[in-house]
Amino acid sequence: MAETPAGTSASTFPEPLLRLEGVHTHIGPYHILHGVYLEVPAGELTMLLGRNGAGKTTTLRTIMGLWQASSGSIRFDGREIAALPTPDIARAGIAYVPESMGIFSDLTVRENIVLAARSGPVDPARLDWMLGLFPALKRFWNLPAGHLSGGQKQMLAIARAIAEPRRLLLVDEPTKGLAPVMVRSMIEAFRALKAAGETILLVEQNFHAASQLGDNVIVMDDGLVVHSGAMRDLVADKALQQRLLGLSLDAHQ
Amino acid sequence: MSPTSPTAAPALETRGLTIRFGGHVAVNGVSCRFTPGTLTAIVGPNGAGKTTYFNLVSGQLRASAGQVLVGGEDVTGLAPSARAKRGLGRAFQLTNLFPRLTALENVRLAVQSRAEAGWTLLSVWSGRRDLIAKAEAILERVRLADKRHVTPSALSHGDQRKLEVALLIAMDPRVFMFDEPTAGMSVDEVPTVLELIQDIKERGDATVLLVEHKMDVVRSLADRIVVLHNGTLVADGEPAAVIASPIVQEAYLGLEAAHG
Amino acid sequence: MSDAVEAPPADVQAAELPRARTDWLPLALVPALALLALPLVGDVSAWVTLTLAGLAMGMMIFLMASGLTLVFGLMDIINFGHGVFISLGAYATLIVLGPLAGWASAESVWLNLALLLLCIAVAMGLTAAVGAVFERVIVRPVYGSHLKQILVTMGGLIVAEQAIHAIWGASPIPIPLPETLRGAFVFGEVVMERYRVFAVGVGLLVFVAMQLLLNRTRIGLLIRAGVENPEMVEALGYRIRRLFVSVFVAGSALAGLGGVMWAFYRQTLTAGMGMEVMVLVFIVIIVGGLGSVGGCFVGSILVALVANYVGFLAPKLALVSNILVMALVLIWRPQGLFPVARR
Amino acid sequence: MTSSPAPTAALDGPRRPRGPLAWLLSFDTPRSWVLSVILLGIVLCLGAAPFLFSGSQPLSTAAKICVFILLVASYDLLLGYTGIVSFAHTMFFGIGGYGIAIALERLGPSWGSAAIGLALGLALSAVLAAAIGLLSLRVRAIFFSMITLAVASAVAVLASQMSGITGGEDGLSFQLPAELRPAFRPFAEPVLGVSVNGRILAYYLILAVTVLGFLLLLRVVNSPFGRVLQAIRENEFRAEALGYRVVAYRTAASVISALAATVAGALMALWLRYNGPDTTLSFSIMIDILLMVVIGGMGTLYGAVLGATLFVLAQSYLQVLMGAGSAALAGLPLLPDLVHPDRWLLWLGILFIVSVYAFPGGIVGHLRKDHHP
Amino acid sequence: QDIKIALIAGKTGPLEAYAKQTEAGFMMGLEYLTKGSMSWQGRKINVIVKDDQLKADLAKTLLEQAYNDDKVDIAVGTTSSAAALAMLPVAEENGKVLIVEPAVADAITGEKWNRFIFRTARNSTQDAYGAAAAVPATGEVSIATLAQDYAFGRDGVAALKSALAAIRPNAKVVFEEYAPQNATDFTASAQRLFDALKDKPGRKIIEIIWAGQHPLPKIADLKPERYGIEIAPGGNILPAMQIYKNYPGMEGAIYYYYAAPKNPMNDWLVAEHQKRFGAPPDFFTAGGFAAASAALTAIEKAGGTDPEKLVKAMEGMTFETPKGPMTFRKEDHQALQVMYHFKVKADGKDQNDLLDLVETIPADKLPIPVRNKR
Ligand SMILES: Nc1ncnc2c1ncn2[C@@H]1O[C@H](COP(=O)(O)OP(=O)(O)OP(=O)(O)O)[C@@H](O)[C@H]1O
Ligand SMILES: Nc1ncnc2c1ncn2[C@@H]1O[C@H](COP(=O)(O)OP(=O)(O)OP(=O)(O)O)[C@@H](O)[C@H]1O
Ligand SMILES: [Mg+2]
Ligand SMILES: [Mg+2]
Repeated sequence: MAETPAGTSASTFPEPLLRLEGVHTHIGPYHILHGVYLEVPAGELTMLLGRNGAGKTTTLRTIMGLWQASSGSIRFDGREIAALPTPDIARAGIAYVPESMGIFSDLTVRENIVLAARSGPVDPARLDWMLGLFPALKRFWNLPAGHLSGGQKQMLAIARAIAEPRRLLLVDEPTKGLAPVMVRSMIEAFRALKAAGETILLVEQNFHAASQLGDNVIVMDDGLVVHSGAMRDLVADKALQQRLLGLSLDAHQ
Repeated sequence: MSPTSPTAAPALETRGLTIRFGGHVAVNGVSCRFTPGTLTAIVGPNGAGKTTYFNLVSGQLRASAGQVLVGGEDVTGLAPSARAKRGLGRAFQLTNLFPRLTALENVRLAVQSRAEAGWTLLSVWSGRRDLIAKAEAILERVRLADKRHVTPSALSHGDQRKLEVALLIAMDPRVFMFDEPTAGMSVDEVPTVLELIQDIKERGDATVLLVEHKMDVVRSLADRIVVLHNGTLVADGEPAAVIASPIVQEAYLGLEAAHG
Repeated sequence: MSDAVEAPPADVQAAELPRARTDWLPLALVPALALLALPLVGDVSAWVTLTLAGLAMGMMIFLMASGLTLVFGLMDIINFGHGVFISLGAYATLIVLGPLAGWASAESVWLNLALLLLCIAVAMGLTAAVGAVFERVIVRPVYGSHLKQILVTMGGLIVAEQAIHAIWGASPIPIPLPETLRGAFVFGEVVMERYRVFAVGVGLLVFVAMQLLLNRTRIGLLIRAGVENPEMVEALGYRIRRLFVSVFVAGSALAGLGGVMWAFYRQTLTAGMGMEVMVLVFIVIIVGGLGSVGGCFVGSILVALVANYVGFLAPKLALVSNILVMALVLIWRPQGLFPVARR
Repeated sequence: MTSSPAPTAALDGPRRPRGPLAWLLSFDTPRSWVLSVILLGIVLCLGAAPFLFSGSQPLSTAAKICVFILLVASYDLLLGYTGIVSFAHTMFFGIGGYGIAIALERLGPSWGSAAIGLALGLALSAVLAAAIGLLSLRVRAIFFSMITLAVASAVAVLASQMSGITGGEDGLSFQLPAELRPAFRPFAEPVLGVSVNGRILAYYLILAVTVLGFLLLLRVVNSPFGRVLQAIRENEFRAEALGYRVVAYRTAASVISALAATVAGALMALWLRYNGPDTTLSFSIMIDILLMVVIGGMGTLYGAVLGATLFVLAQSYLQVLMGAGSAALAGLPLLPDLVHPDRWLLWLGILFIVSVYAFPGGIVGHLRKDHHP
Repeated sequence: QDIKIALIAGKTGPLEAYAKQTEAGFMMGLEYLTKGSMSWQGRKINVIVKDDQLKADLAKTLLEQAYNDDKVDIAVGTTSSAAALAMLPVAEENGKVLIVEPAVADAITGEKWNRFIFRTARNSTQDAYGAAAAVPATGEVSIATLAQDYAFGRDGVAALKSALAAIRPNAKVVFEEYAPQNATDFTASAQRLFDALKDKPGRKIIEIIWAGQHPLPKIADLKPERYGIEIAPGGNILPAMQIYKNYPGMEGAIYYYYAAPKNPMNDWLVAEHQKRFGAPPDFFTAGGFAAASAALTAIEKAGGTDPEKLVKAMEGMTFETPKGPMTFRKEDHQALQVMYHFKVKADGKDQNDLLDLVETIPADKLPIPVRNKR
């Protein structure tokens, strides 16, 4: 394998915001992650790619403590968090948008956002900015979130993650089910967030979107990281794309 | 109005279909006919009412006004199961499976419904080898054969989407309604599903409705595009023409500069 | 804690979507029912007596049911053992009445009230403590499975009831209602038991407090969210388990309060007294809509009023009056008067 | 309502058992040798009970086990397979019991009146179950349970009110057809050292009906129909979308289950020669049934056999055991009090809690996990 | 060879307290009558206690077991009337004596009776005659009844009416109110009772016939005295009667009150019970004691435990009890016995000092009809 695991090659650089070393995860009898090494540098946007069932979601859930890593280390901001309970991990400054969106369908859009702002009232300026990103939420402010359309739920899930500034955003397939126009504004939104200095780890199937956004890229397969490096290198290397992801950029869009 | 053979008898037709939630009109007077052998893509921004339209057609929601006709028969008042029996098949946008039955059992249940075998009380289900064989064949087609004994809750998201498609195929309906079948599916898997849909279309007699946000998919499959916006049907016609129309360019694709 | 986002931003209010409206119709049901009963009862003073008594009885039922609706509706836990907390609260009065029996027979309103409040405090403390243990040992492992909850809490109920037998004996125990709360106020032909007036006061107080707590803080939101998706609530940084324990403890304490009120109403303690009211309590919660404190309140009053009117007009039907109310309400609104959540 | 029946995954397994026994069991074999051995043991003991044990108590216990196996199995069809939580199951049990009791008391102790009573009971149960199902299986599961709770309590009140027919709180004692009375001796000589009498015949009647009923239920749950029920249990919304009329299937399941419960009630009355509200209608029996289903393992009828056997044995002998224990512990502080026979309810309560914890998937689930064939 | 007696009672469940009293009374009875030896003519008396949990089916099974497996000579029981009724046929099938104590249903010595059944407990009709006897014998009396709406309540009212007709023709039942069995709110019932009585001339009495949690305070708190209405609550076990203390002067009839009978047996029972349990004996203690006395007297008289001889001996037999002598009537084997007319005390010394005896109503003033078919 040409690519060395991210953890070893990057060790000379300043400590990244998040670093996974040799993380194994079991779900019941299944061994899903087989020793994942990856790191997410502060202030950058890192894409996590891979086929269905590669273990991307499992990786994010393991970071969040929703599934317990059976071995390995997860360091966030210099602190070991692998053994912490989920609420403490969240309080350390990580926000998470799950694949299933995890919105509270009995609660209204407003209430969903109220809950996301843990430390008190949402800053009005931030609220305006959020609702500017996702105008649909404004329209359905008092509707139970369960009644939103698929795409609107996705927007709400992301709005919730950014209701307050966090150190790290973990986002699982945010553009799934969004109309092209929304994908565009989602890309804008992540650009804006990055510009605001947030660190983001993004799982994405839409390689086109991913290629526009990412600073770094990590590719997983079968519970292992099989590639990590700069996004522009991957964009430039069609053969690598074909090998890792089974596609070439042109086939899409 | 339909670009393809306006004379052919529609397999599915809606007349002035409308639903209101409180003051909000989610689907507003949508009249549309779908003829056999045609694949119609339904596009529109998020919240345009596409899923709601499907729900009205397949009976998960009751229309405030308007009618749904299947093969000329008015089914507006019928329950979802009765509509399914009349040939309306539906796959869901948010994956909706039997979480603790195996993949094979999921599909077999759909096959069994098609075979009208549900009310057999005194014979053993595993005696119906034909149904099981059919279910296995379908799993093969969606490339899930090796996961046939896995329950959906242990499948990755993409595999769940494939299973959802498998269920619809197993129902073998006259009208197929796909709601974003490829959402969340990895790029190398997408072609599998597209091929499946292509197959169905090529059979000739099936009517396919497809909600999809990936424009390349729409372009490659659709014979016709219907655009919903704020619950209203705003465009309907040849793919190229519809995609080029300003409303789609602006409201859907977000390409403000584009004109024509 | 006040809401982070009180109203939608100004430009949102202009949007055409209707805001969630308060549903007044079920509330109107109570006066409507009372008015309907007036010509049927005929005699005005009898009607006033019945209506007042029904309102007060409704408050007592509400006190007993509120804890259950809280736990059942918000946390989605069916606590069949709720009845034993009512009994426990009732028996807890003995702890106070033992040394302070004199306060009950004293003619002073203040001493009497102090005694009652003391009983309430002790009972709530005791049931809260037992509730915490109950949650930890019995309920926690079966979150999410109603069936197991039914069985396990049923087991807890039997054990706790046996414990009451072991501690306080199997015989019924009479307890004295404080002197000044005995008897009734008489206005012409209308009588109103004094104790019921007291019950109305306590009931209203608890109702208002619960409403404020649930609607003016984010606790209610968190619990509802946590029931639907506890993982996500934790991922948002809330320690949901701790909250669940407190809700369960609060529910138990409310049952204890209900138990004290019920004990002084019945003036006799039996270990099964809590269980005996459980069917009624369940009916009330269903009528109100699972988890709706307001619904539970209206439902309690409705059930009690109907029981009184029917008991007066057609005693033969009194046996099934509760079930009748439930059936009618469910036909009208299959989710209860105030549907809360669709799970 | 959420419930956690045994996952059905293994049923799709590649190997399919063969042979006439497997056919009788609808190819749904125990699939664990420990379980098979236990089941065989239970069946043998029940089959030979009159010859294995002397005295009236063991035979009564065996008869009760049979009745409860049928009753619990029928409830499992509802709970474990269809995911319906009903509290009205004892109502059907009671209808069966009252059917027999009223007919035999009114029309005299003949086989004809028993048949009439059973037929009327079955008809009433079917109508009631269908009515309740059609009217209320549309509402949320939890509401359905509460509605059945209310209906069941209303029926109990009704039974108590119509004391002229039902004997009210006192219930009805009645005589059986001559062939089932203790005085009836079909054989002059003792068989295997036991003098066979009408009681023993009655026992075998009950056993036969139970076995038949159980096999029928096993067939139903393993039929295509049974699989639809499980699909509905997992996701009713999806089942409806696949073309299955959920309400119709659920109602059919409740009717079948109600009929089986009615038969069980009739058997109970036949054995006791008595029926009253506490015997068949009470809520505590409902809870016992629930516990038996859960101990045995929901969603597997073999669980019903295990659950019923264990629970009835415990219920019959717990007090005796505790009496012995208490005597043995005499002199120690506190302990003899705790195991005093009058505290048996305490231990029953603990049994409730412990069994739910110890066997999250029921005993059958536990055995199948550990010991594959 | 031991003499074996089975005592079946609902020892666990809601009536645990009753069963405990019965058992204690029965054992003390045996102790007193055998002068502590617990044997008769050298034969040890072996009591097998069984708990029927108030379940009729279980009671029936247990009695079968007692006769068949344990081979008892006499059985005594049980707490619940339903359970007792279910037991009756078993006694007949096995041809052995069953002494019913303390179940009260009339049918036990009425239509469901068989010749092996004897009852030391009073029956509902005796209660009703007692209550009737406590009604003033002269002047116009209007009575309204409040009873539970099931067979027990309705039978009770019917019995009271026939009792009044038999011994108090001056009193009329003008209104019958039935409340649900588990009713807790009595406002509507009280309102109806008051409406029915308030305009009647003469004495106005509400007779309460109630099993379980007593509605007395609820009715009394609504101030029936506004209309000159009195309440007759009927007797009950001591803990249940403690609420009577708040309403002194009420009159009624009771089956047993520890301070009422004056005889050595009762004196011993009261003293000894107080010593052992810290409280005076109650209803069912006296009942259990009486059952023990009936059993021993019968064995004595029959000279052994042969069932047929026992039945013969017991018919018409008179035996001593804490209430004085009782007699098994020949026709239906019901023990005829005295009742007590009481008045609630104004100022009792302690919590069990509740009643003043107005008069002992002798058994022959209570002409209980015979209802069985022989
Ligand atoms: N709850 C579970 N139990 C058992 N296996 C699971 C479970 N969840 C996921 N898996 C398995 O773990 C593997 C990785 O799943 P994961 O969801 O992490 O993949 P993914 O990369 O996110 O895929 P997708 O793009 O389809 O969402 C898959 O093979 C899946 O079948
Ligand atoms: N029960 C309801 N109550 C109120 N509004 C509703 C309800 N159901 C749907 N809506 C609204 O109706 C609109 C149409 O929703 P629908 O799910 O049909 O959109 P869609 O076109 O499928 O969007 P997407 O592409 O995001 O899935 C949305 O704005 C949604 O919020
Ligand atoms: Mg994933
Ligand atoms: Mg949609």
